[in-house]
Amino acid sequence: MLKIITAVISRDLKLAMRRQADIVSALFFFIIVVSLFPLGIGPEPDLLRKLAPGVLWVAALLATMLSLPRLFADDHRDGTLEQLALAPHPLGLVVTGKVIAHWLVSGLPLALIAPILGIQFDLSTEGLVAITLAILIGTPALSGIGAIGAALTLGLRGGGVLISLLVLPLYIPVLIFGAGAVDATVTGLGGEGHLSLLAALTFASLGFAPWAAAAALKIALE
Amino acid sequence: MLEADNLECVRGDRRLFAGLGFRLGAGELLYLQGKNGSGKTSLLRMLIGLLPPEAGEIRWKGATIKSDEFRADLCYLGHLNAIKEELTPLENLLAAAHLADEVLSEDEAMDALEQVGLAGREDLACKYLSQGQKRRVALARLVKEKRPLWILDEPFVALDVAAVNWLSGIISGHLQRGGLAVMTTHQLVDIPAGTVRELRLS
Amino acid sequence: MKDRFNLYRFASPAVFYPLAGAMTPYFVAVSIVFGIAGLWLGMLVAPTDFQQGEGYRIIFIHVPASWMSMFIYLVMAFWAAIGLAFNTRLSGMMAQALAPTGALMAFLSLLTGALWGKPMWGAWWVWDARLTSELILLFLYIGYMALTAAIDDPRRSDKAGGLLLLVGVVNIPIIYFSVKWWNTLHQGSSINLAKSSMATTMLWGMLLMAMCFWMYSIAIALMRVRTIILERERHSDWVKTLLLAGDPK
Amino acid sequence: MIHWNSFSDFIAMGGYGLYVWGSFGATALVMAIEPIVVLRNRSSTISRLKRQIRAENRNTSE
Repeated sequence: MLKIITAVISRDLKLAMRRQADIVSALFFFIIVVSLFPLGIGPEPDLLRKLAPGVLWVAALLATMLSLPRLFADDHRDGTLEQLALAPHPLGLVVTGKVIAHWLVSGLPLALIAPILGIQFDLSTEGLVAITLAILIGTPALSGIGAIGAALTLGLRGGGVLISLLVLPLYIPVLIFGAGAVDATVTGLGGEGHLSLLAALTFASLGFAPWAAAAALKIALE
Repeated sequence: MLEADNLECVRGDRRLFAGLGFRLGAGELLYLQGKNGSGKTSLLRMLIGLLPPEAGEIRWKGATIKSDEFRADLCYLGHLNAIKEELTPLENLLAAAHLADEVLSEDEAMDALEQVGLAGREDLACKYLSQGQKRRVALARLVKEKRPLWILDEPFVALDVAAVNWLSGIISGHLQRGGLAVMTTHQLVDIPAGTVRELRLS
Repeated sequence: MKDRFNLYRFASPAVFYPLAGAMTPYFVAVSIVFGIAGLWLGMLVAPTDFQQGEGYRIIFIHVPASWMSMFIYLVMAFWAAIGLAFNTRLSGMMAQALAPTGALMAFLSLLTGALWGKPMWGAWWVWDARLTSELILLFLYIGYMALTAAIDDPRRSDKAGGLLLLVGVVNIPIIYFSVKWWNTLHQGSSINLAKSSMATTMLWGMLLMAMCFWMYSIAIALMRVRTIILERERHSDWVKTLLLAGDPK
Repeated sequence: MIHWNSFSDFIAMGGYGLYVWGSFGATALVMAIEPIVVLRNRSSTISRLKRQIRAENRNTSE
């Protein structure tokens, strides 16, 4: 079972390395969006510190969503998606591989750069650790749920905007527990409760979402 | 043994065909004839299991085609080349084989690429190849293809005469080895080996 | 093809179309009867609420609308499951027919919630767990309608929309509890809309209004589904004969 | 049995008149407009389909 998932991951990572522009652009989007907020809100550190978790998480949500159409659209356009659907393995496993590959290329970089942006918001060190951990744990769920949106809107005109309409409401629990974890850590309540719930959301998403996305792909490939 | 009986296809609100059936044994090639829009491609998509038929059933070796085993025996070549532009022809072949659980060594892949006349271009990213060359990368998959059931959607389109002869040789080799093939094509190409049967879609 | 007697024959649009036409007036009538009874009880007979004065009477609209917005989504998910499992065309149409009404119910619930919140808590919008979940439910409706509108092929639009509904219905409890957790975390007090002891007339008034809204939703859905049936089955013979035989009832 | 002793009290609704009648009015408006929209949509669909069918019959009959 793992063989097909690792095969898909290695293929997608090789492809992503060949076209680094997409990874970097989503990352810069994240950086720019986060940096805009202090300009809008004003420089007072304590206000920014209060807003940091929410701002960083919403920006992470939007950055992940930017790269969702790429999950299936390229493969659909050049015909490789059909070949993946005809691989002698359940399509859900193939999609799981693609979701993990997508996370490695979108969620992981966001987590790595989040602490640096946290400094802009004058977050304490625990806060920086918390935001990194939260985004690291939470973004796989974003990729998983996002895969459902990407599969449902495959080949549709206006797909980018449509995906956000479908997927953002489903992202809300991840946003709440993700931002909540940082907030709880910073205010001293301890974010373990939130992080464990976030991890639960991620495991549930990685477990079920690929199969729903596979069903959506089958509908789209009809 | 590929069997289809009482197949019905409705596209949008037009019924393209109904009550369609056939049996295809080892070493046999089925030509699908019919003008554009008569449902040839839809029938192919049904045979590979991507398009559920409105009615009727398809069996491979007596079992349903909605299984991993069927897909392990199936090789499908559609209109699209199914190659990644960023990868080189060699990487494309190896990745396709790897994803389909097929054993393909690098030498075999190099040999296949040589046979389709892409010698020396194995390590050039496909986006730098011409349309004809990309098509040949897609066809190169058939050279070492060991899976018994081939379903080819207009494989001869946009090929020069030499390539057409080469491909018909590959297909007849496949049939001689006891393989099966279902093919749609506009120009009738004579396949030397295997028994050829025709199915016309009105 | 031998004509098999089975459930699908009854679910065929041709059979359902006249049936829906016949049933709609009854649902409209029943809805009006429930409405009048509910309003009579709620607005004229029910006493003043010792805490909220007369303003509480908005619950006779707000709560039924919230229940209906939730209930319609579940019914749509039910039809989606049927449609995906049995591939019946009619279930997809029913889901699409219900969506606008469900969205309107969610909108009404939010509107009346705001109109109730202003006098009671001094703000048009309160980030209360229920109101927030209602807002998210409205987003889910909008997502469904946007997706189904973006897909031209009716079969794919039904299936894709159906799948989104199933994913949505699985997520609704998760969204509700995460919003509740988020709400209690930040605000502590969760405003209970109907905490005050419900006089029996109030309770009955609300239940009657809920029935009125339910019958209304069914009637509207039946009317809308008939148009969808005509649109989708336009190439079939029974629609052609129906349309050419003068103004179809 | 009637809770209110005068019609004007009923309208005033204990000072919450604006909010109560606002929400009832909005609901009444929605439940009036929606059927009208559905019926108008229905008649426009029917006339459009009729035209299509007549056009098809004319083409086939020529």
